[in-house]
Amino acid sequence: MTPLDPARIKRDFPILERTVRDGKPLVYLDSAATSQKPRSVLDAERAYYETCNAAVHRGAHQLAEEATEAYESARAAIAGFISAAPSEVVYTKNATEALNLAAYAFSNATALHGIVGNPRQDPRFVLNSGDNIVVSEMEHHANLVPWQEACAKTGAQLRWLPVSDDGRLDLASLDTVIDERTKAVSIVHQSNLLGTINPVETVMARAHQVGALGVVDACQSIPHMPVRIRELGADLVAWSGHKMLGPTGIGFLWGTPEVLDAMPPFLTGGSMIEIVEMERSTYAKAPQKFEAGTQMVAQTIGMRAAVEYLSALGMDAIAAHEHELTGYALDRLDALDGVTVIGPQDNVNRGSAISFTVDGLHPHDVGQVLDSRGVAVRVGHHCAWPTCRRFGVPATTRLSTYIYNDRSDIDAAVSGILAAQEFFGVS
Amino acid sequence: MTPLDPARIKRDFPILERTVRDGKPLVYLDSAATSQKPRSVLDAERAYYETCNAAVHRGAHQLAEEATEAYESARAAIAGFISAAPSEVVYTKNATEALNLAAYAFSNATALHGIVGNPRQDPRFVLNSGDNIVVSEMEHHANLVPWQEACAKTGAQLRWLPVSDDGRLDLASLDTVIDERTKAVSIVHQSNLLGTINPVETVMARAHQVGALGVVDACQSIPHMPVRIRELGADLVAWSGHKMLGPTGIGFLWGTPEVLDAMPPFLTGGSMIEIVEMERSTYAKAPQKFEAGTQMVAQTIGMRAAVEYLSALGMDAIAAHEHELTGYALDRLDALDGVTVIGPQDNVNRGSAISFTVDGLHPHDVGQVLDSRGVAVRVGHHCAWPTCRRFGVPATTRLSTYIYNDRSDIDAAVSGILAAQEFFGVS
Amino acid sequence: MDLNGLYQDIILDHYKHPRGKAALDAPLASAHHVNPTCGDEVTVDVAADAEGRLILGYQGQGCSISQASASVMSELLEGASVEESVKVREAFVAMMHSQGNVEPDEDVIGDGVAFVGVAKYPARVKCALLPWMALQDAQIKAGLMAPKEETR
Amino acid sequence: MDLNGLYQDIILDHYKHPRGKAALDAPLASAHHVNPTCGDEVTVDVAADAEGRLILGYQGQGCSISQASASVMSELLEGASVEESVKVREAFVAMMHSQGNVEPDEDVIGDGVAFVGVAKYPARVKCALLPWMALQDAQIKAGLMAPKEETR
Ligand SMILES: Cc1ncc(COP(=O)(O)O)c(C=O)c1O
Ligand SMILES: Cc1ncc(COP(=O)(O)O)c(C=O)c1O
Repeated sequence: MTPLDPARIKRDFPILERTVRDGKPLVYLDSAATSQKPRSVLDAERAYYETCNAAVHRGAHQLAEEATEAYESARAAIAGFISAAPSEVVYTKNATEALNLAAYAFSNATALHGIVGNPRQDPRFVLNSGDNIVVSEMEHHANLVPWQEACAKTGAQLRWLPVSDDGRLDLASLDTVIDERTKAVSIVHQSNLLGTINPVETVMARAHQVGALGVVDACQSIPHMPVRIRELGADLVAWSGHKMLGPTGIGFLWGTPEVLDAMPPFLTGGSMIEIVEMERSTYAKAPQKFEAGTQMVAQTIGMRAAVEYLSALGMDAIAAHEHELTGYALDRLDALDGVTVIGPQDNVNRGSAISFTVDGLHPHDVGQVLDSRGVAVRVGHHCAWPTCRRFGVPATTRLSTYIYNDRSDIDAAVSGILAAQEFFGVS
Repeated sequence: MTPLDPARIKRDFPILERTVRDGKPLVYLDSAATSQKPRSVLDAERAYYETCNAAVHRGAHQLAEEATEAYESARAAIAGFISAAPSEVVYTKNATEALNLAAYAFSNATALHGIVGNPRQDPRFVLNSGDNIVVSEMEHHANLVPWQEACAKTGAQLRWLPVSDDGRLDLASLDTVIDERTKAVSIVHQSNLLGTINPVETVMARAHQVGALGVVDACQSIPHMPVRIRELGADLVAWSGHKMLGPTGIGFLWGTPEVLDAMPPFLTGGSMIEIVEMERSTYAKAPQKFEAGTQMVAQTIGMRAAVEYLSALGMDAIAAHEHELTGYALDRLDALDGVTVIGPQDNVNRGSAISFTVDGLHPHDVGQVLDSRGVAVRVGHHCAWPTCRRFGVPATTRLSTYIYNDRSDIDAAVSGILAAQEFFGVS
Repeated sequence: MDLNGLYQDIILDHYKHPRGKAALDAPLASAHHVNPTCGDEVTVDVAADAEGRLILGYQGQGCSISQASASVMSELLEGASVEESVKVREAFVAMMHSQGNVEPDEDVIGDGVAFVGVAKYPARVKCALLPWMALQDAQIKAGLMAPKEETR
Repeated sequence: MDLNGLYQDIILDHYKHPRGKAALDAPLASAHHVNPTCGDEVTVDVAADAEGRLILGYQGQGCSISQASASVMSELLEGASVEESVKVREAFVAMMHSQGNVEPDEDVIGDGVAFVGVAKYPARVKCALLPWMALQDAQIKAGLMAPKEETR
């Protein structure tokens, strides 16, 4: 395992050369929101448009053949990155769509099931009153609101696993929250607000014990650590490309062939069909069944370059680098007066997203002072508003690192926090 | 109005310089499937990634501000292109998603309405048994299958306007097919198989007469002619970016503010919310309400460059150019033995997609011979299988032109058809 | 960037010493607004005295900009006529949408001029406007709008 | 490109003079397959004689490649044992997935070797495989599979 060399890596990212706010060098500590893109990703996408752009899976001319080959071999590369088979990976526009796809399987199957004359739906997806769906108190809105909606449309009940004061999933109630009436359990692998890495295998095992479908939101884990997808023990896993060096506009749903086959389609239209008549249609097998219409083809090619870039660095090396940097950041924040980390304070089973509050200062004001010094962090509820409420804060400031960050970036953030305390007179 | 100069335009499209099949110059006649992209679109997208890539509508640092500004000013430019207000344009991943968004408004409102305790849904979207939805017999699967699914989930009936032998919408039954129980009418503006341009204003007027929602699939019209969106008389209009010089992975739904407000959300998650609690959420106003999760931001920037490129040429000039070329192509095909155009044979209210059959030859074989000569056309049912059935053919060969095509491209296709007839001994 | 241009002393002073921050006992109407990106919130209460002059109250939590803005608003509009309140609000809103390119009129918006630097930061404009939007809403609910606005 | 390499004379001959193209009167099983991108379709009927040898029939419409492939298949497998049919089908399928890089064995797949050029055209591979996939399906339905395949 070769350790990462962030100074060298930075040179592959054109944007990291720019300055902000009157000539300050950019210190980008917002990769949990979206990562920056290396030149090789931009080159790959452009090369696709300049050499073989065409409709995939539809044309018989040479461009169409080449485009189809590029699109499907990108799928194979992305699947390989998580040790999956290509046919288990569905392209979506982002993780949010992937999680909606999972949640809509339930509301759609329930609606179709209720209408006489429809082909019978797989009972695993049909929600009856008294059934429930389980999430946690540390979910991103993308893994909460779609399930609220599925419940609202079917009369099922939404339940959640609580979070402990130190930012861990509280599993004491695992066996009571998830019960015989649970039809789906959807849990975040690594919290984007707290940084916590959850024991999803344990939660998925309990889900399967009661016959519920297991879903994992891996948006913050797959970009940062080696993931062998089957080891999560889930039926479905969602994540996004833009957080792992990939283009905007592409996300993924991995699923076991058996579950993908059993799910009703979500978006319908061209390319996902088998036979179409005016009265009725039949559908292709997964993954095509879930890929209606012209897809984000150029983005799949860019994504392939992204996973190749990550693989060349080595996901083990990336995880080790971030672990070291996270430890350093936690130590430096711990030494600051008036600063409280929201989330695990020990560097165990935790990722590189670190949320904190500063006594007497609103996160927006902390972020603004950091920004004035060129340091880009995220402030707000990070699309995990209920998690903020759980910790009694309206919002937090979050710094999050990636392959191109090093200790000097953390130091810049720490100096910025001190400057904010001084500026607002709270130090 | 300055006439188009295709030879000059071609130079802006790097891919059109390549050769295929052992050195044959590429003759691209498949723009109805997807268009090629000019350098300015690729440059704009790349510049975004290299200078201000960040999460939009979420961050408070300078990159995030610049990204948000780029994203929203792209929306304003795209809206301006169709004479709409920015807040009336919703970003989707393709036209298929936009049409699903429209169809799901009905199945979602119906499901939510059926569950006691949910906020009452707008009755326009609630389907009761006995209600119906109307499409036509010349729809792309993207504007047929989502409505089949909405009907299957609610028990509503799907109806359609028939197509006449000359490939026109048969309006004789307009007032009986669309009746007092019709809740939605969704019609293609320009057929991608037949080339027919439909009098959508007439159909929309009838829809509104009975209080039904009017939807138009403008995938093949907005790229090819000037469209002032309000003049279509619709409530919702869907189209895609990739067919009009834009990147893959971006589409659009235009809607009147009143209708967008009345529709329930579709994809749910981050950025589309107002307040999120564990038990329930409230939602932002349109267009944000329909833009859940991290969007295809770079693609919106590329799309802005695409509409700027088209506007610089002038949509009037583009329509005139294509009209002239279509007339030429129809004449040349008409002069060929054994060739039958499927769709309007007069060059009136028709666009540049021309489908045809060749006696004794299967479209796949025609396409293959053309491909061997560097001519890229599309063969198959063009995602309008029921339309093929209507005309008693399993498939067609389709040539479709755009701004970079000229008469020599049509000539190349005609020579290819003659070569195919000779090769298979049917001439 | 010039932090002092954004956080002018007036703003910091209002932030640290908010004026008029309290709920009304008997409001004619109230409006609760949130900034969905950061969770900041404000509740504005309105009532009117015998001459129809505004009585204001507010509560809330948020960043220095949103809190100082609420304080400035309260100081400016307490006891103002409905017409005045509309004029001041429109001037403040116009300034916030100017990207910092207009010279604000201190005669109209008083301490509000201190927010001209905020207008250069699109992400903070929403913070400054939060209490003013809630005020507008509360006035509409209470029927305390200038005739011209009511019919728009 | 070499059109003659794709459309070898054998293919054109089978296309113009299809062998064995007819439905069976009393099939043990049938399978109808379509190519969803172009609408081509084929129905394959299977039965077996007293010794368990295959009796085949097919109907369909489609391009020269799919129709010639059905004709070649019918000629090769009519009267074949179940084991033979599986061996031939697997050899044909393997060749079609080879991208044209293997030397096909004429002793096993007979006229099927003519399709080696088709394997270079990904969009046409599906056409060539259409009848063979339908055959496999029909054989499974009829229980006419080699023991090894049945348990897979
Ligand atoms: C008329 C029509 N409608 C809908 C679509 C679907 O568009 P997309 O595949 O970009 O979603 C297309 C193009 O494929 C089309 O031509
Ligand atoms: C944990 C988690 N889940 C889901 C999402 C949603 O991802 P996207 O916005 O790419 O759809 C994010 C990122 O925003 C996230 O961090």
